[in-house]
Amino acid sequence: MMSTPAAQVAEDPAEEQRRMLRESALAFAANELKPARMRTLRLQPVQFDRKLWKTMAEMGWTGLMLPEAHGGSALGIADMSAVVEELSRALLPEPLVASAVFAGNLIAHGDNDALKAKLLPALVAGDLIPAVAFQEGLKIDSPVQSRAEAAGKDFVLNGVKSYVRPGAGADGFVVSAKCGDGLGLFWIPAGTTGAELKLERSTDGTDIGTLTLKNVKVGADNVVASAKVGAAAFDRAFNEALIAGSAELLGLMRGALDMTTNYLRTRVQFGKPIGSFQALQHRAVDLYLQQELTAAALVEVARLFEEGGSGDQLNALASRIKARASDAAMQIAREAIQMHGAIGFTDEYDVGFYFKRIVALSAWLGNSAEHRRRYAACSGIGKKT
Amino acid sequence: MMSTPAAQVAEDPAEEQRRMLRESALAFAANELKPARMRTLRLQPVQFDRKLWKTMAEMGWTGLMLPEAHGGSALGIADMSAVVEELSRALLPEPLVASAVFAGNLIAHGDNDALKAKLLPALVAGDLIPAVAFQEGLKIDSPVQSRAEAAGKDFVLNGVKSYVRPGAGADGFVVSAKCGDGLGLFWIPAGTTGAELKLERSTDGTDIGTLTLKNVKVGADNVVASAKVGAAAFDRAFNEALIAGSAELLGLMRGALDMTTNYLRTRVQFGKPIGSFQALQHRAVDLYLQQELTAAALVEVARLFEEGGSGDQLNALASRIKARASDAAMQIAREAIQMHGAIGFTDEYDVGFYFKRIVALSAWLGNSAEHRRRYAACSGIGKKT
Amino acid sequence: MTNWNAMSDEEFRQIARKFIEDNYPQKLRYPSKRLRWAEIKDWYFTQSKAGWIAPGWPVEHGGMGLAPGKLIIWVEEQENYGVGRAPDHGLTMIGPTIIQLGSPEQKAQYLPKIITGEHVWGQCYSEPNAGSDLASLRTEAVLDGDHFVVNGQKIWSTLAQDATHLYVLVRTDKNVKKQEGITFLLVDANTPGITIRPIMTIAGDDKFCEVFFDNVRVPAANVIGGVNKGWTVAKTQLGFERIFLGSPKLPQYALGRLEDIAMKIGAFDDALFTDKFTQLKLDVADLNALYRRYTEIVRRGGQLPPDVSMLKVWSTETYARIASLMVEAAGAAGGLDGATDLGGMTEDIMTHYYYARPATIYGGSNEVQRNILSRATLNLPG
Amino acid sequence: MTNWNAMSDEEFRQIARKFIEDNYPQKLRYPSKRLRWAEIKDWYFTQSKAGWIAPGWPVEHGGMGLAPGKLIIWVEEQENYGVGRAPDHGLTMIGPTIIQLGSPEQKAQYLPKIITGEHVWGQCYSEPNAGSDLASLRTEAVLDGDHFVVNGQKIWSTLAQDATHLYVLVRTDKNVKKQEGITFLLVDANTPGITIRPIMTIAGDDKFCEVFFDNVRVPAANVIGGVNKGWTVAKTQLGFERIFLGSPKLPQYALGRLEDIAMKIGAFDDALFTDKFTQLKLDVADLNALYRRYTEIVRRGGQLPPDVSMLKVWSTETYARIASLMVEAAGAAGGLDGATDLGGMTEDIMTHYYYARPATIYGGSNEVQRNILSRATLNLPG
Repeated sequence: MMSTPAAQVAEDPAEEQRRMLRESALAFAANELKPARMRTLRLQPVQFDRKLWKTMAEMGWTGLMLPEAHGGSALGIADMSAVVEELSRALLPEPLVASAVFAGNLIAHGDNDALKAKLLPALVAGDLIPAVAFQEGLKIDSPVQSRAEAAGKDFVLNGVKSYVRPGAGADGFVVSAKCGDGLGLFWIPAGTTGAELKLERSTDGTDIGTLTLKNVKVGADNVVASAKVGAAAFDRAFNEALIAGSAELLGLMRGALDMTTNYLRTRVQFGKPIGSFQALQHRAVDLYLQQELTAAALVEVARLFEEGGSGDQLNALASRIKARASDAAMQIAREAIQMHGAIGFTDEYDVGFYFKRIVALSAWLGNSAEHRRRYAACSGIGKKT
Repeated sequence: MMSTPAAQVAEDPAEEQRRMLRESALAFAANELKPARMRTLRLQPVQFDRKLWKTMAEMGWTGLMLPEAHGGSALGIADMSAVVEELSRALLPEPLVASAVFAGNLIAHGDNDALKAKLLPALVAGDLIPAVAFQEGLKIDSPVQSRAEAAGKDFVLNGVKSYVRPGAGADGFVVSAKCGDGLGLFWIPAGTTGAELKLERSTDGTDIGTLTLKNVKVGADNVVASAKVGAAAFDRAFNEALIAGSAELLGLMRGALDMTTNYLRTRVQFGKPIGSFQALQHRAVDLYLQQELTAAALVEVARLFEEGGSGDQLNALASRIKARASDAAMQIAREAIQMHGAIGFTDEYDVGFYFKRIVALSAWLGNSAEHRRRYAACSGIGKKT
Repeated sequence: MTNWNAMSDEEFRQIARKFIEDNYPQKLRYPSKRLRWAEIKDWYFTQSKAGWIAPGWPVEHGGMGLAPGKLIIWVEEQENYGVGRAPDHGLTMIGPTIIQLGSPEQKAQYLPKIITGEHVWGQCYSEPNAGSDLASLRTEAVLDGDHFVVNGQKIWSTLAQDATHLYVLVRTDKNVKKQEGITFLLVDANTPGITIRPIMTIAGDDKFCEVFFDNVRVPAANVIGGVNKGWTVAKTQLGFERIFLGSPKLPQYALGRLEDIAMKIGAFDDALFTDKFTQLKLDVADLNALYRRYTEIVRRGGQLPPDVSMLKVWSTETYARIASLMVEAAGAAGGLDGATDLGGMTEDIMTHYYYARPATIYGGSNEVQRNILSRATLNLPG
Repeated sequence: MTNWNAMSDEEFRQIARKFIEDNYPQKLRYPSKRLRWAEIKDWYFTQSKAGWIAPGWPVEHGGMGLAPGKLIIWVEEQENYGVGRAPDHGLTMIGPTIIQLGSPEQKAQYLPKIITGEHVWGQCYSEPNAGSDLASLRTEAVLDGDHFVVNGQKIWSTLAQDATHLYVLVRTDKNVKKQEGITFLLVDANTPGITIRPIMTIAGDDKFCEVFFDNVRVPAANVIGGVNKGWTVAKTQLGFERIFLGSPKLPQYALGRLEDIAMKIGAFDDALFTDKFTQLKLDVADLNALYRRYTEIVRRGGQLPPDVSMLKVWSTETYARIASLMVEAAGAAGGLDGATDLGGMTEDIMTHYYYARPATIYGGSNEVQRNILSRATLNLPG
């Protein structure tokens, strides 16, 4: 009765488009992304490849979600996530989520059309790498203390922003700051007087930044979002980054688990492949289950997010997937090393790159504990009447 | 160099005494305690055997910790725990911890010598089964609302006490109540006017009680502890009950895990004993590890408890072991059923008695979450300077 | 005759919902235990009379002939309303098997009486020594003229005490590979020599039975699928029913109860409880997402991949975690049997904790599911 | 000469503590990484000169001849003060082996130079294809006159780059059961044909090495325990050292760091964090209790039961959980390499998270430990 393989079932046009995006990302990854890159890039001042970034832009990925008016494709978070997942699965240090999704969308959600016309086409073309500088404490809910004081039509910014990704290689920063009663967003090009960037090494081999602002002057033309719309613009782009960031973690899970199950199939000890030992089998199944829960939840969250809802509903959706993805990825990362045994702990074996990138991205934008808390708050847990 | 088996190593006298206590409990259990008893007893109005209780008293166990002046042996919590563990391992519904340790010690820690002289020899002789009625909410830290109002030299008590163990079969209750600024403890014989006992079935097949007090008159001769010493007496006896209750849980763990590993060795599926499947082996090892952590911690906690310390230190010790024992036992109980497969879910198979008694006793006197909280509060976690 | 499949999904959903709301007994909503035939049979007869009893069956056999997509809507609406499960082995298991593999005579004899509720079927597969390793079953059937003579013992037959008929796996050849000597038999439960004995569980109920066969004579015509082909027959039953073993229904319902209790007793004032609850809420939400992945495949008429086994594992283990948190949150009331007072509401705390136990055992234990996933999905070596 | 064993435990403890406090370099207390020979050798020489370097060895070989009880006090005092571990394979592994099984010539040749620190030993056991399954090792030694010629590759030799000498398991017979064709050889690390290559780990250090043997000629006199008896020799090394693999030291230290960090960043304001921390604190406390059970057996001169393996499992997995909570508590700083700012204190968050990985792998992976416990302690079938 039900013998038609799923793949032969008719797709709807949106799914077909997503499948094609996925296939082009896969083909690109097969040609361009090799784990060996990671060993070279981490030794350089900027730990990703601007030439490759330009090629990615040509594939349409840096502008995938950006408005058509500025050269983008205006696609949704589900499409973006599909591309991110496939590229990340092959290890991608280029800041597609940080710059194209988070910073790009944040600029697009702002209310400065002239600035959009200046920055977004450059991002679409692969000539601009923006970063968002928003966090001021260890946790994503640490309050913003940075202030933007009006000085005529311009603003003067003071504050310290931490954990900015990318740090090394960013051409400029979208900075959040208290502005009157609201939250303003400001574009500060790298090297602006008074804006000092200090770099720290993330475990994934990239440098992230702490941006210290001392009386930095920002002209009205560089206000990304006025205090009227800043908070809403930020939340929306942050949520989009959480979803795409979860897709990035999902890709890493797939890469790490593929390597691990392959190792289990081939590594022989006690005269058998170690994957024939039931204790390892059951643990591997549990990892697969976490991976597929993430994948299924990602599909659902992206769909519901695109359907829209209240601010709290959208926050809850985005936090739901980031919590699952971070937990699942961390579990897979730890077990990937354990199941590889000692070889997995060596730098010359590739699984460590997955391990490290997972640790870095699980923490970035808030770890699972932080997002469960945000989810609980935004979905009204314990507040039922 | 180190070839002497541990058993041949010289014992100190305290250890030798404890080993002898353990052996007599083991012998008693082998003769008197059969899981089949549980099926008969649960159908009766009182779900333990007063005749057996009398025999236990003759063994010296009901008075093991009580003062020599009242016929007891004045031994410590480590000795009591050894006896409790071995009896519990063979399934013991008789309220040795609830009546002999908790209620008995509570009376002994009070400041009414005449009452001690009346009640304790009867408990030692096996003719009295007292219970403690202390709890008023779901959690052990729910505040005491019951009040004892002075009326001349007597008191009038009002309040509701829940989760009293034993309920059915208790000859009387040591009741805690607010008394001025302190906590008083009062002896209320079963059937006292105004003291109504409602029974509920615990999952272990025994009935526990809710004691409702409406203007219950208690004469000065039945004041177990005055408000001056009541709180301290209660804490001490409560802590002793926690330690002995943990020993009871440890015995249950041993019984359940023995049955389970025996089943793993003998049950054949797919042409092999199921205990040869590595996934089950590793899980069984984890259960054993939890059991032995409990056993080792129990030895240490009992020793340190006997050495003494501040109130907070003693509370922390007792909560430490109850938290470990409750968690370990619950894990073993669940896995014992799972590893037995469907047979473990049937009433006619004995492992269910272990499962149920573990669930009941893990909750009694506070579950692991409650005791981690008490431990944290009493050991100053997060308060380091 | 209504052409259900021609309706829009939404139209069909409204009709289904209204049918349930109008007819399903209020007091049987969200039952905490499996319902017995005596309790639920009126609902069965109601559906039967209205023509709704066999939504997935072809119209010619008395069904509604619903397309898979519509069928899932029907299931969803039942789950949303908290409709209890009637003894349904006739409808979901043996009926479809007879439709697919039965002779014309078997179809005529059995199918109409499943539709009317005259026949209630029970399953006799497991044996005391054939649990996870079902193929090692030993209940024997020996041909004697035009009858098989059956001897042996079956166990874990759900609600067999309510059954009028049993479908039974028996061994008809001991000299071949164990899967190749098994035959699938239809047996009238009133045949002399059959004894059905309910098994009392630790939860205090008796929904499982032992079934003893002592020289039970079964007409040879009652074989389905051919002698020694029983293993194949049993495997064809594992159609998309496999999804429903992993339905989010039970954990979702239990989570709802836990939320109500937690509100009543103020457990959400405790950040630790709130985090644990939130984790479980996300576990259930993501189970729903995963469930939808597979129902979507069915809806489109696709074939289920073997990793559908994940659903059963995650659903039952999430349910068990919810039951554990419920016991923990209840504090001293966590060890009580039956309904007890919790902050002014009456709740049976232990029911879920008890039923979480067999959930991870029956329908292929979670260990067996993990073995399947390891081999069929992860391609790990045997 | 001091009769240490005649002292009371407390007296000895005071002397040991004072010796450590007076001599151990302050800046090397609680090192977060394994120390290299160049960093720690002064402490080695100090102990050597004072006669404290080999507390467990018999007096006649330059040791203190401490009874087990005193030895444990010495270890405890080092752990309490945060004394780093020097390259100690000579003292703890090969020295005792030579004392037990070596010839008089071997004793005279090697033992004094271990005492002085002139010889630093490294272990060559594992191979790329012989990890958990050590007995399948293939590095080959063929007798050629009065020398063995060794060819092959060893791996995971801790700090072998600092070693002057290596003890090596080699295959000398391929035609017998794998455990019965192994020989234990002592090898001068400067022998031509030996290449030692540090392995960079994901933690960014190089404490493990690969060691390549290319026609390395080793005198046949350097065999310990007899040709083809090497497996037995290696197993005798598993004395009460097994306890120390499960020492609470590492988790206890990491928990202390976590507590300091948590105080600084206000993590204890969060009830959820506090509960997780409390669980870990109890895990470490109960590990200590379990550890004491076995040290007590040693103190009394008893024999360790096989379930001592539990210590290693619980210690390393508790350590891993502490490391995970540290990363979680650090929030956005949880993914940073090297020292970073945490509420005004500088901390290397990832070090523990990295080192928790090999901890559950080396010294017999925790999977192998569970296999041992399953068989030797629970008597579950092979």
